[in-house]
Amino acid sequence: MQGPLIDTLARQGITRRTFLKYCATLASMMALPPSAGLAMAEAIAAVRRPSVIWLPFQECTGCTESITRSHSPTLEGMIFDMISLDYQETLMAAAGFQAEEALHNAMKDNMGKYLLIVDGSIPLGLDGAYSCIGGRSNLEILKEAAEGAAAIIAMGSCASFGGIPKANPNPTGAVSVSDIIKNKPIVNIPGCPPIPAVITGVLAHYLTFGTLPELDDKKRPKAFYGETIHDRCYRRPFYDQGKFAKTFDDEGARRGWCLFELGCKGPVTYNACATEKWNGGTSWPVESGHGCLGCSEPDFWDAGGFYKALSMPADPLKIASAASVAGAAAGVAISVANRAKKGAARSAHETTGLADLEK
Amino acid sequence: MSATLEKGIRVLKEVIDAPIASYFNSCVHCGICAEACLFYTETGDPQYTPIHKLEPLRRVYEQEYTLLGRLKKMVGLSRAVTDDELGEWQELVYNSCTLCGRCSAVCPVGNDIVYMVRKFREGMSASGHAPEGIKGAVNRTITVGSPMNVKLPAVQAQMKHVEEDYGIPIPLDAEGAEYMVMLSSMEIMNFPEYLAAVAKIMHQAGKSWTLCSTAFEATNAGIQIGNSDLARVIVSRIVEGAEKLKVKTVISPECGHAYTALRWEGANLIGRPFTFEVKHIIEVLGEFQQQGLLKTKGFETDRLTFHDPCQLVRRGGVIQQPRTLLNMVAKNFVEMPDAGYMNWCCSGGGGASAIEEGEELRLQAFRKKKSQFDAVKPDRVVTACANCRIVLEESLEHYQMDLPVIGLTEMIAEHIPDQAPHAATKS
Amino acid sequence: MNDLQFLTWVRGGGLDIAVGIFLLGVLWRLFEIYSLGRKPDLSAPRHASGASGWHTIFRRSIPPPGMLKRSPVSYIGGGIFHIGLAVIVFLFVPHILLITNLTGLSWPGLPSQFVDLVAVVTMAAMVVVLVDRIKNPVKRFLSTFEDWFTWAVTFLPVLTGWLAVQHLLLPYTMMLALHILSVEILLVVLPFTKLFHAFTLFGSRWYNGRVNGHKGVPV
Amino acid sequence: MSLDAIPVHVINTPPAEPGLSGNALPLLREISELLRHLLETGATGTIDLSALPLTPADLEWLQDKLGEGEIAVTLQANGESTLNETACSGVWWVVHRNTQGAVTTQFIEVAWVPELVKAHPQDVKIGQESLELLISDL
Repeated sequence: MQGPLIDTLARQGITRRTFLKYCATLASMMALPPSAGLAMAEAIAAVRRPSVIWLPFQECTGCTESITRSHSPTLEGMIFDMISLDYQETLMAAAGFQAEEALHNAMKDNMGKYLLIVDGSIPLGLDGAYSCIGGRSNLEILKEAAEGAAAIIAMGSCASFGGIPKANPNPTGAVSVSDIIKNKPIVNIPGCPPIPAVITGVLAHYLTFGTLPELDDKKRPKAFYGETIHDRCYRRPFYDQGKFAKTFDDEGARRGWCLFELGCKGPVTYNACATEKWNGGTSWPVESGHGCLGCSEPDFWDAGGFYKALSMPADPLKIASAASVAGAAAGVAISVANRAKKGAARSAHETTGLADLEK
Repeated sequence: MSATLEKGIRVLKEVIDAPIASYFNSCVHCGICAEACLFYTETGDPQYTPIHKLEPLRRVYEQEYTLLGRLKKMVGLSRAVTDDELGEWQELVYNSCTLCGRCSAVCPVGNDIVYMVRKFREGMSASGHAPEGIKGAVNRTITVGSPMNVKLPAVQAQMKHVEEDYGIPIPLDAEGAEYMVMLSSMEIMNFPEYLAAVAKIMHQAGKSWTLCSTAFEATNAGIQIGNSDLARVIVSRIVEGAEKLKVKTVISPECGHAYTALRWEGANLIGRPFTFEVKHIIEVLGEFQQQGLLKTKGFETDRLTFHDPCQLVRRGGVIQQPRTLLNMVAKNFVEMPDAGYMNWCCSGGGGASAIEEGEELRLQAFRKKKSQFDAVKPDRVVTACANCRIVLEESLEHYQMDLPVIGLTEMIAEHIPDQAPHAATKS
Repeated sequence: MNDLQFLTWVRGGGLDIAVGIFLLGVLWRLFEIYSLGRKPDLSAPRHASGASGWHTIFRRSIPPPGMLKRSPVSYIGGGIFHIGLAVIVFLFVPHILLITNLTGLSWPGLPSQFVDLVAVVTMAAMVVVLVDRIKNPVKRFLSTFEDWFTWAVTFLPVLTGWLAVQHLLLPYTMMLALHILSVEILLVVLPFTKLFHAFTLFGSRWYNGRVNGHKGVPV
Repeated sequence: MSLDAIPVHVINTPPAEPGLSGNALPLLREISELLRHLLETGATGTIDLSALPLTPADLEWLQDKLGEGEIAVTLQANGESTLNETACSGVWWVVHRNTQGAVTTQFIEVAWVPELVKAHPQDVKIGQESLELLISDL
């Protein structure tokens, strides 16, 4: 299937205008200048498809599901036409040695040029024995595949930050891609699962400009992770007015008030759900009446409970009574000592006579 | 010959109490007390900030009575108070503080700074750091009976003069009299008219009264130097005299600290409540006026203003009476700015006027008072404290201002119509 | 430690420790101060002290006659920032939620935009009093390390809180964590510095008022 | 598929953003600047309305000010798109919708003709070739 992408698309019945429109939307979403849509369309239409290797590690396949079942299969799917997906266990027809061969061939043929997509965390416990493919640990595979990669895309919270496998007490010793690979450009696309448009956006950017999009300090594309859920939430006006749902079935909940008190992690979660939404723009968690879990943030699983408001401390009075007793005891002890000292000074009092005014 | 630093610190440990602890912990260094202190406002020197005058006391408190203070001292973060340091502080605790109480009145966190200065002086005097001038006054009060060396014969000579001039007998040691009248040396020496005035007033009111031969002097330099032991000796004489004569009320003369010593400190010094009442002469006059026992004739027509003695207003609660009395006899009475509760000190109270080396500073601080006078330009100033009066007179002279100062009691008495001896009081 | 872990710690273990030290310190210091006691006043009162102590507790918040002109920055600046702090702490909705969670008490808050404005005004007032502390000869003379330190410790929670709400300087998560941390520092140092005046102020004013009431001096 | 297909009863819709933000007026100036540029150099310009903090009221105001022109182009490409000329000639209001009919992007395009309306030479060539083929078959 070589040749310009536009021809491939045309064969699938996707017109140039449809593609242009798609690129314009993609550019807008990524906060690129309007002219970038056109540039993107022209670049991608003519580009030779880069080789992509997709390695699944300790994961649940939710990320793959998210991408492959995204709302407009033809359009999101055409991103896969832009690339040459040379290895993806879940999707590929090949199996066993055949599959491994495909992987090695792709790596050899495209040395230094292929994109590596990783989903799932990498277990380090028991020398990586918790997750092996073809008798080799994830760690080993990742190191080998990363060696020849031009860039790595860590798909989902597990690959980006360790995710649920890393949740306390982290029995497998799970770590993220960037914990292991230090010498390659890495893009994290966290989320459990991540928003499909984000990965296509990153790919489109890479294809158009040959570079990764601008990243924040957690290596997330700023275009999608630049603002919190709370900033873009349609329920934000209620927060500003101090109107909060107190339970999931009260009047406030019915009126669609802010879910802050019900534990919404929107204010500390950087993601694009509030604007991109899910299921083809149908809805998203907050719109369906549930607070944000913060799934795209590191260690969201251990951040003090999904239903505890952010302003609520975990258990602030745990040591309060003990501290109060200790404080009172210390106070009483000092009081006794002070009174003894004062008493001693008083009993040692020598009545001052006139002569005692002089040295 | 036995004053030592150690003794001073021990006394401070005795007198530090919960209010002092609360006050030191409340101070936020806002500096507002400085703005209320005439020694700061007139010099602009921040060392005269009232709370700063207590710095050694604060350290003693912190190092002796707080756990953190003890630790700080142990690791060298807080210096121990030294004898030299207390010596340096003499100027701040005595020369530049008249115990006027303006700082205590304005402190936003409610610190009674004067209360602390009074207590700090206990330690200063016990460690030998009281100024020579006040020490001399205490010495004379204890040994002779008066800070100005006034003895009974001098009082008797005065009594004789008054009896001759006005034909009113002055009772001495009259048992069972209702009032026992006290004097201050200042009045005996400089303002003899006071005794005559009291005699006329008592006579008109028809009240029984007496002087006491063993306790005629009301001033208490022990309070000013800040030594309770010595103050107690002085106040005990008055208590003994009053109890011996079985009087109902002891009248404090026109003297601020005498009033404070007797009215508020006396009972605490001797450790039991008094068996008699203590009133300032102005309070007594106010009562007479209310009861219709005080009748005056004629009015002063020149421009008069009233200087509130600090111990009478802020530290004593006598504010309205002098104004009522003045209005009885004056047509042209004007109030100075800040008059009453927030009046500015004469700059020589609290023993400060007895400190020779503090005179220059005192005169500088007086400019505050001067500005008050300049604001209303009175012809004469009336006051109710002999010490204020003498300090005002001296300072006015220094600034070459021709402004007579008179006592309120005398002025009232001048308007009491002459009466035949033993005439009916109800005219 | 990442942002969320940091936030989780300051909301959890960190706050436990800070609240613990605060309570311990407050009780210890209150005992230490007020157990020193005072002698009963044996002098006859002019009239019963009555509520003079309570009166003074309230009246001392207002400048006495003539003093506003002499010390305008202290009174106005100080007044504004104290009121501002009270509004921010007690009338900002997320803070009320916190208090409700701790004590079960609840009351209506103010719109967040208004509290936002109050925070800015409060910070401005605090900067003004700081500049005054540097420029005014008395304040500069009196100031020790503690004065500068406690100013910073009081200012930081307001600043970090405001920056967090405004999404300035750092990501919200980090800023919120820093905000809570700065409050924890404030809680820890409060009982052991001049900030303890938040407690002793009432005692001091009460003592002062009682003494004045006893003497019949207006309070 | 729209929400209507699901038996969900929406009790209240999200509140409309209140009033004008004041961000629309500067846009008019920018549009006028782009028009001047178009006249002088022939260069086109685009403003991405989705990327700007505009309230629905702002958009309404803007639409009202720009008015309706003579040409309305409808494009069926994976959802409907409309490219309508405003009363101000050369200013085009471009709205892209997805297959569910939700607005995905909105632009103001300042051009003689919107880019998307123009036929691409490659496509024209394909058209021409197929027409040739058609003719030769006749």
